[in-house]
Amino acid sequence: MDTQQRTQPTVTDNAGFDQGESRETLLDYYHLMLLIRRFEEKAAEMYTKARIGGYCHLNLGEEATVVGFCAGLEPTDYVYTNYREHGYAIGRGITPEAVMAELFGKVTGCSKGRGGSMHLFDINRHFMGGYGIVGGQLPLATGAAFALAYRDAHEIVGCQMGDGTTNTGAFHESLNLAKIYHLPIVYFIVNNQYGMGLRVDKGSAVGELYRKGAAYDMRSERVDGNDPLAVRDAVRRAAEIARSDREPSLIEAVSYRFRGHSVVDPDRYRPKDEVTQGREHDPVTLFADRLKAAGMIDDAGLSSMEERVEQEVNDAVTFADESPNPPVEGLMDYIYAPDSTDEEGA
Amino acid sequence: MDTQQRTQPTVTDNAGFDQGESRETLLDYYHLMLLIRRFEEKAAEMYTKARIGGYCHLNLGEEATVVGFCAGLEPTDYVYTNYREHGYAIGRGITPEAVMAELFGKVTGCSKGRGGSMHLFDINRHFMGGYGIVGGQLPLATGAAFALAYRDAHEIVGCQMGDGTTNTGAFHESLNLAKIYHLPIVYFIVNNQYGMGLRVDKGSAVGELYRKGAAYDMRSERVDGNDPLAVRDAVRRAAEIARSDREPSLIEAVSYRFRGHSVVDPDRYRPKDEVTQGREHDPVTLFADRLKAAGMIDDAGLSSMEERVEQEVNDAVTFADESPNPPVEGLMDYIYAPDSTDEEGA
Amino acid sequence: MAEITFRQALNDALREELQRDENVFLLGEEIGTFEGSYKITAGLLKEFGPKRVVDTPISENGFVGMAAGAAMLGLRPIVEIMTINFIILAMDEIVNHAAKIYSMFGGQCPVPLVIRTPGGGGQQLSATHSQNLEVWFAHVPGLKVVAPSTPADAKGLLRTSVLDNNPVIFLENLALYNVKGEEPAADYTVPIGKAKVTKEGADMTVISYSRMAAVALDVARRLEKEQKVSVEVVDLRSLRPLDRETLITSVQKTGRAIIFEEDWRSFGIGAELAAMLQEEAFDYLDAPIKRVGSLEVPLPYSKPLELAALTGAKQLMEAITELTPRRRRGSHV
Amino acid sequence: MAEITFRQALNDALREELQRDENVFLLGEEIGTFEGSYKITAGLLKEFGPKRVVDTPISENGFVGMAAGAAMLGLRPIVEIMTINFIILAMDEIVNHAAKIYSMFGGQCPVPLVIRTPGGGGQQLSATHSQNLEVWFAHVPGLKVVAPSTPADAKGLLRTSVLDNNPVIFLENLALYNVKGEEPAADYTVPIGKAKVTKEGADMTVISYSRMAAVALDVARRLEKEQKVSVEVVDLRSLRPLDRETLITSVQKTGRAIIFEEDWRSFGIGAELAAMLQEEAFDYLDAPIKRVGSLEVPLPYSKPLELAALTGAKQLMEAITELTPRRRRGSHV
Ligand SMILES: Cc1ncc(C[n+]2csc(CCOP(=O)(O)OP(=O)(O)O)c2C)c(N)n1
Ligand SMILES: Cc1ncc(C[n+]2csc(CCOP(=O)(O)OP(=O)(O)O)c2C)c(N)n1
Ligand SMILES: [Mg+2]
Ligand SMILES: [Mg+2]
Repeated sequence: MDTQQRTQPTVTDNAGFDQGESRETLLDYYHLMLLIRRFEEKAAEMYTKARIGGYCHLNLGEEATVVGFCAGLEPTDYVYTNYREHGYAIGRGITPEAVMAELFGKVTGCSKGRGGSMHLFDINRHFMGGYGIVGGQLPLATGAAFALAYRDAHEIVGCQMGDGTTNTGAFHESLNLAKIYHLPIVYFIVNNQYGMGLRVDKGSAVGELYRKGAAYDMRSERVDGNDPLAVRDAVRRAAEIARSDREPSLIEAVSYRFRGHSVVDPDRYRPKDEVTQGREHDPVTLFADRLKAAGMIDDAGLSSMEERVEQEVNDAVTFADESPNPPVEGLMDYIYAPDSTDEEGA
Repeated sequence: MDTQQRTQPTVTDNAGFDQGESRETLLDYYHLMLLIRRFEEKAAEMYTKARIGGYCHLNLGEEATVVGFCAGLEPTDYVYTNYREHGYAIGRGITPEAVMAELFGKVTGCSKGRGGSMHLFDINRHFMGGYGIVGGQLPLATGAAFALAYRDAHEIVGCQMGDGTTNTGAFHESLNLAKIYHLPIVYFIVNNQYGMGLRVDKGSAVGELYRKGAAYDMRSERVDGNDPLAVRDAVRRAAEIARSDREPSLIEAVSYRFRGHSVVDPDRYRPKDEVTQGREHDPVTLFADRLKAAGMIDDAGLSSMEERVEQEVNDAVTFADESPNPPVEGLMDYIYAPDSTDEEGA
Repeated sequence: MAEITFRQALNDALREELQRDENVFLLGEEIGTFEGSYKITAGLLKEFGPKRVVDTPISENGFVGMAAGAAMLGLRPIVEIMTINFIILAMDEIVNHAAKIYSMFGGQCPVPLVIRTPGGGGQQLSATHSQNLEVWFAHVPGLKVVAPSTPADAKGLLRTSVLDNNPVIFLENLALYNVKGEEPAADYTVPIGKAKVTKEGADMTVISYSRMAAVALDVARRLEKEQKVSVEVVDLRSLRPLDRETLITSVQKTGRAIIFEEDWRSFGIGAELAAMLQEEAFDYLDAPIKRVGSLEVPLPYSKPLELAALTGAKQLMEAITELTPRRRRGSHV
Repeated sequence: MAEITFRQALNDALREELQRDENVFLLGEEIGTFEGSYKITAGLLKEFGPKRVVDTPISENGFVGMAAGAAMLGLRPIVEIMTINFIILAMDEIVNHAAKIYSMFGGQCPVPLVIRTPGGGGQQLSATHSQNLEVWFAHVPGLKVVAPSTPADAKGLLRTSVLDNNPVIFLENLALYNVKGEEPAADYTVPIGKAKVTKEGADMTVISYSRMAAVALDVARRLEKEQKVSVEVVDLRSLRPLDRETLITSVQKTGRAIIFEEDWRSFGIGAELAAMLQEEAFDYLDAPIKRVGSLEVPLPYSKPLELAALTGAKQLMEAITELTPRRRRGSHV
């Protein structure tokens, strides 16, 4: 039996919204998409100003996948992602301040300045981490789902990954484990068409990644990653199945990476016209147009939204700037969790 | 597109052979199947007599898959297997003497006594090793196929594995690599229905393992592992495609493990009737019956074949017995290959 | 005083932990229906059911990471890796993830995870199935590593490991499973990070862990009886954190030390101990610290070769004789 | 004398090896179209084409094993693992397979494989992207391990590594790629297993490798100028096999030694060196052998914390001052 559905990417310049959609929610989605867009642009700027170090990967072009994914889950669900996760952190309720502060390596950052751009975390918001090792988050997310099933909990797990990640052994082992143990988890592939410089079909024997679900009898579908509502609905369907039937799903959201792999990547290896085309399908402007066409917002509303977002991003930078570095005396903190039955350290 | 074919296991008590089949070849197959059967029974006996140590895994019940696999490849093709490989070693032309001597840990063994039961090897016969780490042989076999493609060679690679092996990350990574690089390799799963005590469907989300090929757009099929001709033909088809089209294939041969996982396993975890049933479909007797029914051999012929095989196995034991142990002075040989640009060792 | 095997001690400790805390569960290959490759988990599936005793497919990196993820949400998994040779496939989830999650995320999320796995040679399992590799784990901050040598310590350390809020690598040894020893008191626990002087002695200190600590104790007792030399034996029990104090105190007293380990000699556990002791007790040393370990060869299958490659009582005796102070030696010639 | 960067030296050596032997090919993530995460393979795909410069998916264990399998059939793969932190996923094919195939099968099949990978911290890449882990490889018989510190040695050792018939782990360091040094003669090669005294000295020996060997040389030269103390510097260059002779000779001469390494201090490379030297040069030592390494913490992202955790010139200076014989110290107060 084939448990896979192929959802043809829906044309996204259609203005109509379903009855169910409330204006307020749609504007919230738009606000979040715009916030992520501006936050990432600012992060790039701060990186070039050497206020951010290490590797820094942006969600530019992926705003609809991020917002759709976050909207499809309940607030208490658990989220694991890769290192391209600034948007997810914000989307799950970590303040732009705490995220920017983490990028600046400040003690007020959501990982106390120890993780940096690739390793955002917030236990209270069940944001269980960005992970820098490709594929590393999959077994962990699968284990979180195992714990939730073990406790018969209401919550489920959403596990984001990139297209290149589907070629790792961890992907294969995790999806198989999730299926045999009937775990409540939604595996969410952001197919932005590239893993660093490698085009998805150069690294993966199947270009349509949702088809990999067949090897696990796992329900899987493909959606248009430029449409936040299509993504949200796919994630909701999968989340519902995880919650009530205790079955995992695999979702592939087709998107496009607007810039290089990380801030320092000059992005020389992609065909110019492909990039131009990709950028033309800008999920943020596409959604703005839909909102306008549906009469839910006008140019005035859009520009005040712009101002609000600019303010939020600037506040984040100010907060990060003014926050202190972690105290060097605390360097050896957190190596081992307390209440151990031994004295610290090695 | 679905590149998979589902071959329904053919009823094997059918006496008819295709025109093409020569009596001589069929009797050779039978001889090899019987030789493996008796060799393995003797190995078990020698293990209980403590002439063999370590782990010892037998091909009992899998004789048809072994012989069919070996017959489907050309003599110069390269073979990689797991640790359940005595039959494959013999089937590829390593003498029973050299195999038994290896099990005895003698210097005349095909791995000079260093590998033991799990690690048989013969470079001259392109038998590239039994491997004790589950899944470990897959990347290596894939690399051998890479080298053959690199050199545009006529030879291909046959890579045997067990059903449980398909749950490893190495399986996923290897099949994906073989497909994207178009490598001449035949992945051959012996589905003997168990990985140690774990039934195949308990460890794998899909019970029909050939279906895992879909995740790599890889041609895959399932055959009756109790019919040496069905297995041979499937391997031949795949080998032909590997040789001329440079494409990998995945074959699942459905078989049954007659005894415990290894000689020391009391095999308590399998339902009695399942085991009885499994043993009733004895590939060796089934094939003998077909040969008789086709008038290719009579009872006299069968019993002289028995005598010949018994002689071969006893000769192997005698040879192994009389062979010397590896010289202890040579302990530190072979740690590093010579013609290095440095002095040996660390 | 009742005796139990190392295997029984582990089995008892696992049962008691499963009874004590419902967040504790067992995960690994063949630990359920098959009752464990080495029968450590015998009877536990029947007693606690498939929710608490979970058979896994052959996916070491996958299910070790799964255990770490479950631990992030507060469960307390005890993973069995059939032998340490297969843990090599799970190093990413252990070292890049379990060991770093608490620290890298600023102390928000402990990972209370125990990974049990046996190492060791001598069973003719050849090169890929006879390794030790303790040093790989002992080197990594964020991990704790224990390696008991007696049934009592195995039980006592397994308990503290399960209570610990950090990833603990619990190292066993194939050749110890059938070894018998005193059954500990019902409430016996062993703190992680505390070595034990298993025998007092005056002439030299032999430092060891896991199976070799048991061998060392036998050898020392024998020599004591024969009044040849008075050897103090220290059983490390924990490799990370290391109990430096106990080691230094002993060597300051005896002035001589031998480190005895089953693993390949160079870049092993003994290297750190010798380096640390010459740093901390330099002025007390009457002779170089010796290391007795196995020959640096991928372990061959053939019995005579395997025997020749592995270290043991004989090699330790030789080292002790070489190191014995002249005056004492004199007293025997 | 012409100067080149460490990066250029590697790039040149790779090009020359690709030209010299058609069995040589490059394999790794992003080494082709992307020209290498750190641009070591820049231009090589264009020059040699996709048959010789092969981009791989993210499958470290898979493609490292694939390279080993290709080597079994006589090809000579040079694998790039983007950083050593990801090699953790490939340990099974390296340690259980590549390192054992020649020995376990009785010497029938060499595995001429080179695995290049950079380690090191200081780039604010945080805990999972800043490791060293050299000791994991140095501990394993069947592997050879090299870690050059200069462009010339990088080129000379890469050549010999490709010619070697065994798996060679070729360790680089992110912070070395832009470092400049003398361009070696066209035929310059460096034997595996030979250390180099990069500076003669009388008062003490500083032993190091990779990036820290370069730092050590700077520090030693500076101190020489200031006539503070005369430090001999030994650059190991190879970690397995170890050039014991050169180390012992130097320490027998100076009577004092410091081992300087970037990795976590305990159970590291320095542990073996200190243990071995106190065994072999005990009577020549005027003071305990010191080890200077990084603090044992998963490296934090925040710059001030990262700086505080990593060792460097400052820490080496302090250790040298502590170890300087009194007479010399006296002469400056
Ligand atoms: C195990 C591992 N191998 C390699 C890398 C280096 N690396 C970082 S990101 C990346 C590409 C990942 O691509 P994809 O999964 O599509 O995620 P994306 O960056 O597109 O979001 C690679 C190879 C890594 N971090 N971890
Ligand atoms: C990586 C690894 N994990 C676990 C083991 C222990 N082990 C040996 S054989 C085996 C079962 C393999 O089952 P399958 O692949 O079906 O092969 P079969 O034994 O049935 O031929 C296991 C788990 C191992 N050798 N290697
Ligand atoms: Mg991508
Ligand atoms: Mg099987």
